[in-house]
Amino acid sequence: MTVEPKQLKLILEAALLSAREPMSVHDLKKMFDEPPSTEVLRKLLDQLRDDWRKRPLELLQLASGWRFRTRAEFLPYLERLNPEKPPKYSRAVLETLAIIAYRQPVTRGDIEEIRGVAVNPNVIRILVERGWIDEVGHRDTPGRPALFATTRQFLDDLGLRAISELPPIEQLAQELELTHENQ
Amino acid sequence: MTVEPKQLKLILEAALLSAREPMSVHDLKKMFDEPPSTEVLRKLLDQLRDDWRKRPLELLQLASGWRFRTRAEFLPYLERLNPEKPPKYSRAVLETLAIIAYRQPVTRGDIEEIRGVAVNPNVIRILVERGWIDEVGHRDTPGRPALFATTRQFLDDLGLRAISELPPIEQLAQELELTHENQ
Amino acid sequence: MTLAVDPVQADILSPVARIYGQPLAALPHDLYVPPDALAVMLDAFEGPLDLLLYLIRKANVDILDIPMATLTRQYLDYVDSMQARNLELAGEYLLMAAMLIEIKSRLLLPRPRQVGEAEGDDPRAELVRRLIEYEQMKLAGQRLNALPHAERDFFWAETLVEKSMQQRLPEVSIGDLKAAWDGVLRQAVLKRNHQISREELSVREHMGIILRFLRDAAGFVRFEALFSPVMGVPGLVVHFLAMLELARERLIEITQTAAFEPIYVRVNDGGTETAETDS
Repeated sequence: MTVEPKQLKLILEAALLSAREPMSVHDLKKMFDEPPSTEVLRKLLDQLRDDWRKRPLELLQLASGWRFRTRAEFLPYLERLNPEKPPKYSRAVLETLAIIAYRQPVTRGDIEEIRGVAVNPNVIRILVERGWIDEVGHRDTPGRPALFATTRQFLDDLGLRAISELPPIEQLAQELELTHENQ
Repeated sequence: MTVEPKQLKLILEAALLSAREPMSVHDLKKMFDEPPSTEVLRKLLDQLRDDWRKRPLELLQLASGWRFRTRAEFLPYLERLNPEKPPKYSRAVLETLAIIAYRQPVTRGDIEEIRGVAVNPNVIRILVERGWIDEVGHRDTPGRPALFATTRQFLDDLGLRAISELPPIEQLAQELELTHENQ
Repeated sequence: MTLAVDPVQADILSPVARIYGQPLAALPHDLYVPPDALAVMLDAFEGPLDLLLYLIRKANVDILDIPMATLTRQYLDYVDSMQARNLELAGEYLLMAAMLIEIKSRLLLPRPRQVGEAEGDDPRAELVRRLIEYEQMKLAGQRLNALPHAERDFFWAETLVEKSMQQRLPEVSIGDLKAAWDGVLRQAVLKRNHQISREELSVREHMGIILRFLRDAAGFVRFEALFSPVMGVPGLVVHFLAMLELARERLIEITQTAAFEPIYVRVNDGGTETAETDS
C-alpha cells in the first residue's frame, strides 16, 4: 500500500525523533513496503526541517544521515541537568591574570619579574582567546615588548563595572605586611 | 532572570525530547536559576501534551516522570528499522512477572507455590537484567529468602504511573466467572 | 456460585453427569485427551496447575465444581506418559497426582454435612483456591504482555544533545583573582626582590583604556578626543593621570608643533622621537 505524503512525513518524524543514530535516506526507506522515491523523501525531509525552524530542535543533515539535535540556545538549561564539573584554570593562568588585572598595562617581562618564572606563551594565549586580555601597545624599550591589559569583557564576565572594583591593592599590601609579620 | 512562559515551554520540550530518562517536575526545575512553580510547570506540561496530540510522539506521565514516546500506530514502520526483534518473554517469565507485580513483595517460594513449579533461576535473572524487578529485602523466615518487587523502570517501560494502574486483579476474577457463565 | 458438595454428583464418572446442575447425556468429546496427544504438548504446560487448568477448561466444567475422578484419571494418564518420556519433569506432577488421589478418596467417603460448615471443608477447596489464583496470575501475565512495552511496542524519544556545541569555559571569581594575587605576593615576599607599592588601580585601568583607544585609532589622535565629559571630574582626572603615567613610561607619544597648536597623541610605535618635552 502507498502511504500518503502527510502520513509519510509523520512516520519520518517519528523515526527521526526516536533514532539513536543519524538516519540516511536509505535507512528511512527500509520502513516501507513500497518505499517512496529518494526525491520524495528529500522533499519531505526539507519540509520537516522547515517545520521545526521555530522549535527547540533542529533537523540536521550530517555526513551519515539526518538527525534531530537540540538547538544550542537550550544547552545551558540542559547542561544543568547533568552538571559537569567546570574546568579550572591553572595557577599560572590565574596569577598571570591577577598581575595583568592589578598592574596593567604590563609586559611579559613584568609578569616574569613578579612571578619569578618564565611566562608560558600558552598562558597568554589562553587569556587572549578568552577575550579577557589583549595587547594595548608596546613598551618603548629594547625589543618593544607587547603591553597587556584586561578588556571590558573581563570586567563583564567577573561582574565588575571597573577595575577599581577589584579588592583594592592597598588592602593587599597590608595583608602582605601582616603575612610577613606572621611569618 | 525569569523566563517567559513561551520560552519556558520550549525549554521543557527541548529537555524532554532529548532526555534519556523520564523527567520529574523536580528534575525539570533544576534547569532554572529561578525555577517556575510546580503548578506552572504542570500546566505547561499539560499544554505540551496537548500540543503533541496530533504529532507522532506522545508525552506521557510515568512513574518517574514525563517522557516522550512514539505512538503505537508508527510501530509497524519503526520496527522494520531494528531487524533485531526484542525478545518475546516466555509464559514462565510473564507469569513470574505477574506474580511479582500483583503480589509484591514475594519470595521465590511464594512464586513457586502459586505456579506449582520450581522457579528457574534464569527467569529471575532475565527480569532483573531488564531492570523490571529487584531484591527489596529478605523475609524473616528460616533461610531469610530474598523478597522481590517491581521497579520504577518496570512501570515506566509499561507506560504506567503506579502499580495501581495495572489491569485490576478483581476484574480478572470477574472475568473468570463470566467465562464460566458463557460456557 | 456455590460448591456442589454432593460427592457422588460431583463425580463425573457416575452415570448421571451434571455440570451446573445440567444433566449431560454424553461427555463432551474433548473431555478425554489421549495421553499421546498430551505428550506432544509436553513442554506446553507450565506445571501441574497449568495442566489441571487445561484439563478442566477442555472438559467445559466449572473450576468450582471439579469432577475429581475424571480429572484425576486424565491427569494420571498424562503423568504416566510423561514418566515414560521424561522422568525428571515428573516430580511436581507426581506430588499433584498424590494430592488429587487424596482429594478424590476423601470425596468418596460419605460424610454427613454439618450445619454451618465452611466451604473450606470441601476437600477440593484448597485445590480450587490454588487453581483460581494460578489462573489469575496466568491471565495477569497475558495482560502484562498485552500492555505496550518500551522497545517492543514503542520507542522513547532520543534526540541528540551535542554538549560540545557549548564550550565550557573555566569560571574565575574575584575571590580567585585575589587569591592568585595573594599567592603572587607571597612569592614576591619570599624572593624579596620585588617592591610592592600602593597604587591607584583606576589609573592603571585608564592607561589600558587610552592605549586601546590609540591602538584602534591607528595614528595621531587629538588630545581632546581622549577625554569625554561623561567621565565626570574624577574620571577626567584619573584619565589625565593615566596619560601622564603613559608618557612617563614612554608608552605614548605626545606632540605639539607650537604653543597653542593642537596636541596630538599616538601610541609610541618605537620611533626615535620622544614626546616628554611636550607633555
